[in-house]
Amino acid sequence: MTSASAVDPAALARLFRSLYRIRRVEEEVARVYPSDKIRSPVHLSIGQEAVAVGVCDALRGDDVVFGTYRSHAMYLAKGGDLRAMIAELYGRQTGCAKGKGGSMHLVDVAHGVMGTSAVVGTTIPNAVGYAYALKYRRSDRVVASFFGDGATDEGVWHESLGFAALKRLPIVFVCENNLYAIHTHQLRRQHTGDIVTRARSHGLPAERIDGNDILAIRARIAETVAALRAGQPGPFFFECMTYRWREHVGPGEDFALGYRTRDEADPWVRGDQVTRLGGMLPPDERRRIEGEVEAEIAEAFAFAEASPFPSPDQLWTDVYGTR
Amino acid sequence: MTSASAVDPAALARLFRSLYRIRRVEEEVARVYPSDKIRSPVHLSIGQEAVAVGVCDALRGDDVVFGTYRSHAMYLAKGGDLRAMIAELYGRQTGCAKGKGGSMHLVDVAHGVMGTSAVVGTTIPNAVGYAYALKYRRSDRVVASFFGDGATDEGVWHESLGFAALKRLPIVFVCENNLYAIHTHQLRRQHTGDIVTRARSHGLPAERIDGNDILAIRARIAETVAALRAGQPGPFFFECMTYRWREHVGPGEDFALGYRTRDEADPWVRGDQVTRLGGMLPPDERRRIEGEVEAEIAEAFAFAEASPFPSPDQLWTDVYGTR
Amino acid sequence: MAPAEATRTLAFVEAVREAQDLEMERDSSVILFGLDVDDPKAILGTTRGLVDKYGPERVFGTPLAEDAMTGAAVGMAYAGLRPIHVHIRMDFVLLAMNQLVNMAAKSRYMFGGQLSVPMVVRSMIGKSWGQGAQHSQSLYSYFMHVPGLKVVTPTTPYDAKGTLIAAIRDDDPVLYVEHRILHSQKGPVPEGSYTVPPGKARITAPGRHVTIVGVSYMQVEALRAHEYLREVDIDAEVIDPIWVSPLDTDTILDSARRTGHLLVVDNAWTTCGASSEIVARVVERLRPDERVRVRRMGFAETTCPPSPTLEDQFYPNGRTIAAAAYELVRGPGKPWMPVEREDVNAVSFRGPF
Amino acid sequence: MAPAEATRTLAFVEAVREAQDLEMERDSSVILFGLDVDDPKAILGTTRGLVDKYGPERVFGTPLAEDAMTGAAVGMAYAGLRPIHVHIRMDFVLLAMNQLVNMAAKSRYMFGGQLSVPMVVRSMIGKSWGQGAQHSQSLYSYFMHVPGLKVVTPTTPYDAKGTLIAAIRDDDPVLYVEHRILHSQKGPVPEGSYTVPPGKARITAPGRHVTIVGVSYMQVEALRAHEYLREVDIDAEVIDPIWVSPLDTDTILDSARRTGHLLVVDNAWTTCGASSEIVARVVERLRPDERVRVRRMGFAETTCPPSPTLEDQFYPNGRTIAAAAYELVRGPGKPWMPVEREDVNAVSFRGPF
Ligand SMILES: Cc1ncc(C[n+]2csc(CCOP(=O)(O)OP(=O)(O)O)c2C)c(N)n1
Ligand SMILES: Cc1ncc(C[n+]2csc(CCOP(=O)(O)OP(=O)(O)O)c2C)c(N)n1
Ligand SMILES: [Mg+2]
Ligand SMILES: [Mg+2]
Repeated sequence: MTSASAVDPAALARLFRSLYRIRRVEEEVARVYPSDKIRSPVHLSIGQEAVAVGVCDALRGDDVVFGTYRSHAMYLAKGGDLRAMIAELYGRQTGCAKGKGGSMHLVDVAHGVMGTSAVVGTTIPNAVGYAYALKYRRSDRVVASFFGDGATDEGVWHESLGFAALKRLPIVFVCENNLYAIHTHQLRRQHTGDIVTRARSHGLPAERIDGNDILAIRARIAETVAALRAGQPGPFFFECMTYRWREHVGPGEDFALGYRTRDEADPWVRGDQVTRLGGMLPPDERRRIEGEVEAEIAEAFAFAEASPFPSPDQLWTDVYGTR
Repeated sequence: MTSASAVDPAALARLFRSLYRIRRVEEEVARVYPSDKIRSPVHLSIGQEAVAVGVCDALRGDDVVFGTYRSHAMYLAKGGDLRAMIAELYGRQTGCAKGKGGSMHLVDVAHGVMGTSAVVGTTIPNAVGYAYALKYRRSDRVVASFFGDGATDEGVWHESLGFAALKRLPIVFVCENNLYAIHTHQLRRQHTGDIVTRARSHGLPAERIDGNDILAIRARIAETVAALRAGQPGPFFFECMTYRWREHVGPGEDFALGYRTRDEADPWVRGDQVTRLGGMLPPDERRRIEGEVEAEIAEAFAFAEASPFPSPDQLWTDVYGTR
Repeated sequence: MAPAEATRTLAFVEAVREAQDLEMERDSSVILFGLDVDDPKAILGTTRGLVDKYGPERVFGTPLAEDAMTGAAVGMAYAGLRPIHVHIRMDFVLLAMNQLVNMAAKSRYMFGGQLSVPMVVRSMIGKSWGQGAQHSQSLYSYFMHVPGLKVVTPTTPYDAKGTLIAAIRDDDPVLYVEHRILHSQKGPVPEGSYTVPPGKARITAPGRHVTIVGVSYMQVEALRAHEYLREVDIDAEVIDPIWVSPLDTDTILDSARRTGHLLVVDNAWTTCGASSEIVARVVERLRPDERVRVRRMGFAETTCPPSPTLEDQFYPNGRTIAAAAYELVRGPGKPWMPVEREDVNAVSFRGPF
Repeated sequence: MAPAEATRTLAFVEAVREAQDLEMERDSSVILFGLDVDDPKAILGTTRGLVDKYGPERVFGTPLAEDAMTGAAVGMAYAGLRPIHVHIRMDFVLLAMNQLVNMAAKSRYMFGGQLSVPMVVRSMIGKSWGQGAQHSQSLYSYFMHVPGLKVVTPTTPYDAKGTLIAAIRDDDPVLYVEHRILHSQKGPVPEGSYTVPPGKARITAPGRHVTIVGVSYMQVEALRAHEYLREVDIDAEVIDPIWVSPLDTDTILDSARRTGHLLVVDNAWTTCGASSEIVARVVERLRPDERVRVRRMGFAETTCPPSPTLEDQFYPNGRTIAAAAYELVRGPGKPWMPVEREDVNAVSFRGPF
């Protein structure tokens, strides 16, 4: 694990706040869920937050990210508006997509969250296209494309990497490898689990970051992004090993299903990055951050509950731009 | 180049006959083409015959092959009926697809030619599925899947290799790398031209065979097929370097277009395998074979010309099996 | 094959499972695969127990590779197997269009009858609980459009089993379309094998004043509309096409001729959908002296919104269908909308996904 | 924008090229890519010279990767570019359905208006010279089916240019569908920019007895039918919808009301195609006292055969359309089929491919 001394205290506090906030938001989603107030399938990132937070902390506000249906963490880590996210889960007019997206289609363009999709692999080429536009416009902004190990099964993953490499695009591919696609282990879908070698075969640098280590992730992404901004050609690929603690979709645990064991989960839970970074902070700073976050979350849920549902005429807006 | 002494005379004669026959059939297609008797786009293999002949000579009659719109060579090499092929190009009732396929959809199930497609990459997963069925049925038959370098750009190529590797299927992938997809060089489509490494990244053995060398191709495929029949798990991948002498589609040359030069073609033309193997045969044996082939070809074209066009009611047959 | 008598009640999910089980028992060429068919949730239970019974070579989960796995199914079918390929959402079939339209549909024809493609593609239409834009589409009109394919949209457990057995035995590629809300519906299902063969619709409620064709889940809502319409003395005939390709135009046309009014309610967008096809076929075949007033209903011409207030308007339901039928029969200008009734209730859905 | 007067005659291919050239000159956000757009054949000449003029960053060939390149176009559009993505056959678009239907069509809606997708997908329908099963499909009904997309099928050089400029400037994804046989057609095309905006059909030949709607290449055949029908004193009104989504139902409905007969001829299969949609919309909107006799024509409900004798029957043509219109107007029982005339000739095609 990257040593704490390498990280300045302000950054540590920022990372902890972000990790803790995402964890607590999702725990709150899970707590509220049985009330049926959130009528939307939820894919929680609990246990996986370190990847999104580590990557996004290394990005600038005007950099952009693309993700999946499991993007609560990415959305929040990149600066997506919390109230608008909760309102979206509640299906309210004030949601980030006005109640027309739901949990699987979070978006916040002002903060660089460029959309997420329920169809696996689908935003990877979108991210590549965005990076093409940045390069064409001689921008120094960069793109991060998030996806799971499952997405690397798909042909479009290869096509996207191939084109990004061919055009040397300013994009960082981030594979959140949590070992499973729903209930199916990676090695039951891929003869070799070596995603990095497959990425590399398209002609781009690729590396694996073990241990769900937020500091290591942040450090490597920061170096990479700096290189890209300095004009070094992309793309870059990172496989970040991580682990989903909860069920694939829904608020609960799923060890009872039998497709994986608590033993497998244990080391990941012991290596929890929220706990780790919390432990690295002075206790009262930690308490202060936690208090602020709790208040913010409570306010966001209250905001969502108090928000109106979309009015019926909203069904018909946003279908077309030019009429 | 594999030395001739390694090959027995009967095999040499067989290989020469097959090479010469394909070359002459296609030259005849090109000669007839301006008469508009063949009203079908033709993608000639002239210059590339060694791959199909080398591979198919190593297969058994009941093994099967899958190919592309550029499959005259594969079809004939595998034993596809010549008269039925020419009749198909002529759009006649006696064609291998009764005039409903055309040059891009050659088929001869009795001889293991399982179909060819005009959409790049499309038969690769079909071949994989066939191999799955063979394995499921505990058959010792094998599948060869032919495709161009262009097909390796497509996502489905990766998905197909991945699944074949995962299930250890009895299939040999044969990439006929002629450096171009239509007029676009491989290196303008792929950041690295190293197809073999990409294949290998899916967990299957992969190798490149240089020089369009029919004896080398035949020897390696024969070893591989023997291993598969002996129960060694597949799949295997071969990239066979070759070169298309004529235009992408149509009967003529295309050096005037400027996307490639005669200089690039020259070494391939000098290394022509028809000439090479012809030179390895006793002159009168060669003359005898050539004479027989010429007669067969003349007869096949006459057969096609004399065959009737499909009757109007044929439009409606073969749409559905069960009504 | 004549169905045995139904002595039991089964859920739709169970009927699907049983159809596969019976066919796999009967014919070793039937194999079953798709993402997650062998996982603990067993595709909502529709594949429960099959991997244990038939082993992992005949029943297997796949990589996320819809295009190649569809192509593999085509190749298996060439080789004489009868693959069943499962997608937990019909929306994912968009990744498999090339193989379905360019290869599965065309192989028999373009290879002059030398090859055939006896495969079944099972896929599920989602609805409700905020599944939204990409988990709610019913793309069956795409497959109706293309000669060489067959399409079935069963709505009862009885038909779920009988059409699936027919589909598996069929020598052509069949798209078998399940609706998630129907999965929990229960109904009488005979034991043993029987088929509900392609090309025959069923009159599910006879009537005199208006013909309502309800496709897929909209069959349930059409039957609800039938109940509501009794309140205003309109006697609706309800038809379930069961197979939308080949489509039983005769039964629908005959009914429309009798009632003079045809309302087609599809579980899909209307534009270039099954509803436009049914309407067009009927009016095209009317004799010069015949008249039928027609109307289509389907998804709102918008993307599917997850928010409940919007989603309610996105779909037709028993009440809005009844209102439309009323207007068709009684003419515009005197609108009527039934009051929601407990006894004609909507099914609600809150997962699993 | 009002079109300048047409002082020149251009081929369809040239009109397409010019539209792109003008828009690229005007707006640096317009970029053009697709397999072979930068090769010596320049997509039948429609991209000739553009790579030299605008450079390889704005005009580039791609890998064979239809799915990812379509996704890339969506991402470019998110970033404010206006990509034009070219496919030399519409059949290949089947590999891009997921991105077009699940992302391009839905982004604006499912992201609550935060993103838009101003992209154009050009694709070409093949015909003749034995191209057969997989190089002849017209899949535009797939895109008509889905809200959020627009679809245009221009048939003249004038419209080719004006609709392409409109499509490029449109803030929504537009499928721009070219027919290979139309590529060589010549016609008056104004210099400079003008648009032929979405949603407006054109009456291409006024008439009183029957309305013939001809979509895509079938517009040419419909105009031929119009000529043949004069022989039997039937005065056909011919309509070109130009944009099939949004579809100008009003113009067609108005004409059909006047003539009392509607024949829709599509360059596609009829089932769930544009022809069923047009028929359904018209009959749905008729008042109770109105009558229109309708008929659809399109591809035979088979796979497209390459053999010339079969292909002739696969497609409607001027004579068969005239015969169908005759029957619609004069009633069944007295069939008429015009004798082929030199002056109403078919275009023939022998490549390039
Ligand atoms: C193209 C496609 N196929 C199948 C599915 C069904 N599905 C939903 S999530 C999922 C697993 C994806 O796994 P991974 O990419 O590893 O992401 P994770 O859920 O582990 O974060 C699958 C198969 C889908 N949404 N899209
Ligand atoms: C999916 C798809 N995209 C594009 C095309 C157009 N196209 C026809 S042949 C061809 C080149 C394929 O090159 P390669 O696979 O190397 O085969 P070769 O022609 O060199 O034998 C292309 C791009 C197609 N037929 N299918
Ligand atoms: Mg995963
Ligand atoms: Mg090639």
